[in-house]
Amino acid sequence: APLAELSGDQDFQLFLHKNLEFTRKIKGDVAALQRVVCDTFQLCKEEELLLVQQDLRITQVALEQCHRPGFQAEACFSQIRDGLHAYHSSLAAVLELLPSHAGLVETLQLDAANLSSNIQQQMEDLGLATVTFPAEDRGPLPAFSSRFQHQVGGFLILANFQRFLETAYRALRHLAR
Amino acid sequence: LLLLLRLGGTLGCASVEVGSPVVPLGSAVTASCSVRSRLCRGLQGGRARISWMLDNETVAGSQGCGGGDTEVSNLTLPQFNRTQAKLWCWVEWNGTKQRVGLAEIRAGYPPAKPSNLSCLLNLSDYGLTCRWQPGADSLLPTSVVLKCSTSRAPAVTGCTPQGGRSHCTVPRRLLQLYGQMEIWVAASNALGTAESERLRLDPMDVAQLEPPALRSIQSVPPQTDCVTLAWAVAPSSAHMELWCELRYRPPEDPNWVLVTGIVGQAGTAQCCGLLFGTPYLFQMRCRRHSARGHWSEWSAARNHTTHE
Amino acid sequence: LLLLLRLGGTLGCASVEVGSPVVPLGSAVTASCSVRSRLCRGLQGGRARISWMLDNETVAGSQGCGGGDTEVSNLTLPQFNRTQAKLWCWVEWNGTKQRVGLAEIRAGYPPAKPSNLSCLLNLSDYGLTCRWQPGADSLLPTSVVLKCSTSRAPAVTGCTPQGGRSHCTVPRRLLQLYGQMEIWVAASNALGTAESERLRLDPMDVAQLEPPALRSIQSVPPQTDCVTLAWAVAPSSAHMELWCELRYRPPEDPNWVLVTGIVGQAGTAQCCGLLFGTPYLFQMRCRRHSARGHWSEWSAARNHTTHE
Repeated sequence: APLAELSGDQDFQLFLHKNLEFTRKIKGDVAALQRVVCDTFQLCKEEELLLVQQDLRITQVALEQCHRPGFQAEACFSQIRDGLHAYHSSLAAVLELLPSHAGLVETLQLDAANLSSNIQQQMEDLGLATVTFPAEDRGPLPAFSSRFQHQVGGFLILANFQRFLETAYRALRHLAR
Repeated sequence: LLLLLRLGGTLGCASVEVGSPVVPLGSAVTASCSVRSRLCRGLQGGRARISWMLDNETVAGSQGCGGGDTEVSNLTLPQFNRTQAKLWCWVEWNGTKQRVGLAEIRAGYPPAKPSNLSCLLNLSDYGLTCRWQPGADSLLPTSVVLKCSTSRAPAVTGCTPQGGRSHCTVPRRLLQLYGQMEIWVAASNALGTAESERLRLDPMDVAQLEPPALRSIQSVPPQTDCVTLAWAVAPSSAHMELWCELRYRPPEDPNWVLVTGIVGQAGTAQCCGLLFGTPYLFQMRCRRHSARGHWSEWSAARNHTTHE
Repeated sequence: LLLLLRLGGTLGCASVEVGSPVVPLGSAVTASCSVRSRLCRGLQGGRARISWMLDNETVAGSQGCGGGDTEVSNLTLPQFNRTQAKLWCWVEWNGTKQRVGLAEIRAGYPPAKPSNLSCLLNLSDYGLTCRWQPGADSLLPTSVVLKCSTSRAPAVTGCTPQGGRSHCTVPRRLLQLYGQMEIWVAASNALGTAESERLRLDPMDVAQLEPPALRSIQSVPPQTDCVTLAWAVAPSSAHMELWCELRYRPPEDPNWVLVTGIVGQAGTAQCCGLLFGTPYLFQMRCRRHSARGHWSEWSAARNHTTHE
């Protein structure tokens, strides 16, 4: 049954409530890292980096299936799961940038991976079409041509990840009772 | 006098065989000591007189020919009641007694089934600490590990208790937060294995919340019998939907008044019906709104004396 | 979907170059910011207005054409007095100010020459602990290591002081006991290196002996003014030829009487000329007979009251 019809299902609601809380936790940890980047590198405002951002061409993870109108729950879930997987890898660049906060970044990677597999598990439990991801999709670490680009890259990854989580959170809340 | 032992794997001058080096306590132990005179320099031709010692006690074996120039002594200990012992084979040689073979025997029980397994998730480092009752001592070297599996990953060792303790902590990287996990204890020794019941849980449902903090207490407004408390949850549960309780009482009064169903993150709560000019103690605790998991400890008490 | 970054080292829209990222404190710093309009989407055609900020302070540069569509602004800070600062290059774009380049500058001094190097060998774990004076702070990240070499092995790092301390311990496996070693401190940072004087020593000659133990004190025989002390050296120096000293005094008397030249391992020593019926404090210490190396601490005091 399409996901939307299952909104009344108790297990599905429990899944939604749990992972809404999980998403809030992850958003809080991303915000904490954004404060570290601001304090450490004085990179705090995205509007000051629009020009150099074009150099880096850090693309956002699109969640168009999660936006209204045309909200498509199953496709949205797949996009959230894939996006979490992508950010799990991208955060490696942040890990390199903030060695003294490795614990927080690694926790973030673990949380992103857990949330992604929670969604994958729920889709499988509901018998939805699933694309299974290779467990470790570690592309080559991005090579920055300067420390400044690396710092800006880290800042933008976290900013994009925060926006991604905000959209994912609204989608989950839309389905939750 | 050097022990006449031959290096390398070829059978030496003598060797001791036992049925099993580890036996259930109280069961029988059989052993044989074979002495190959031809390979024992100085023993050629003569019959080797074999004798046995269990640690420091002489025990009697029955000696016979093992064919060729091999003498064999067989020994049966009907009821082996030591948890650990050395079984020595001696041979008389040039008027002296020589140690020529050894078997180390242990006795005990198969591991008991671990029970009362319970776990708590620490929200500062997200380590899952599990405790259990080990059951009767098996008296044998027993390896105990905590196993865990998730719906998406096969069973792995979550942690290994140190120094014979009955608790250990599964690190965050092996946990599936907000997902279903199975956790159990596996014990094994030479005589067998045993597993505890399997605990099916979401680590978050056994989170040990840190208590909220009572920030301030004020009378509201001066002439009523109410007070307003300002409180905040611990940072580690800032992202959670919580269900909190408040209790208060005058110091000398043994009974607490309980205010339940306080929902929300941080804010204020109001208590009315208080006596005037009376010192009160206030405490608060929370747990997750989904009514799963444990209450936090009560917060540090805060006192406030109501106005006259 | 993923982080698609320009791979390889091609220059971006702008870049900041500095003469050197680490300079002596107070010296001049020169920097240039080059903006390649063609590579900055949205800047094409227009002249890029470049400005500078040192951390949060605006500083003036001089802007000119760098050939083709590149604008260059040069900046000179005559006297750079901060130990660390970020030099930002900004460009105005669509009515906003954009950060387009950064240079992180540090300033300080070459490392000072470490001095007063001394070492002590601990006889319980045979670790050689060395201490030194680091000298003036260089204000720069400075790596400090203790180097050691023997006649038979090239220089290796003996140990690295932790947390900015000025001592560390060379483990036993790097020592040549009873042999000649050279030990020195090497400090280096971006502005230079410095080495302490080289200490030539045999680790055993700087052994810190553990004090002997006074076993018992008796009057000898009852009617004389002498006492006999039974003493023993610490187990860790049992294999050494030692040279020991004894001192004694009545508790209230500030001056010790010193008995030197006590040779040997364990045994007895005699003191005469003591007052009758007087409480005395006794202590003993030793050092290696070769008169090299340090005295041990004085042993724990032992008191004895002479007979009437």
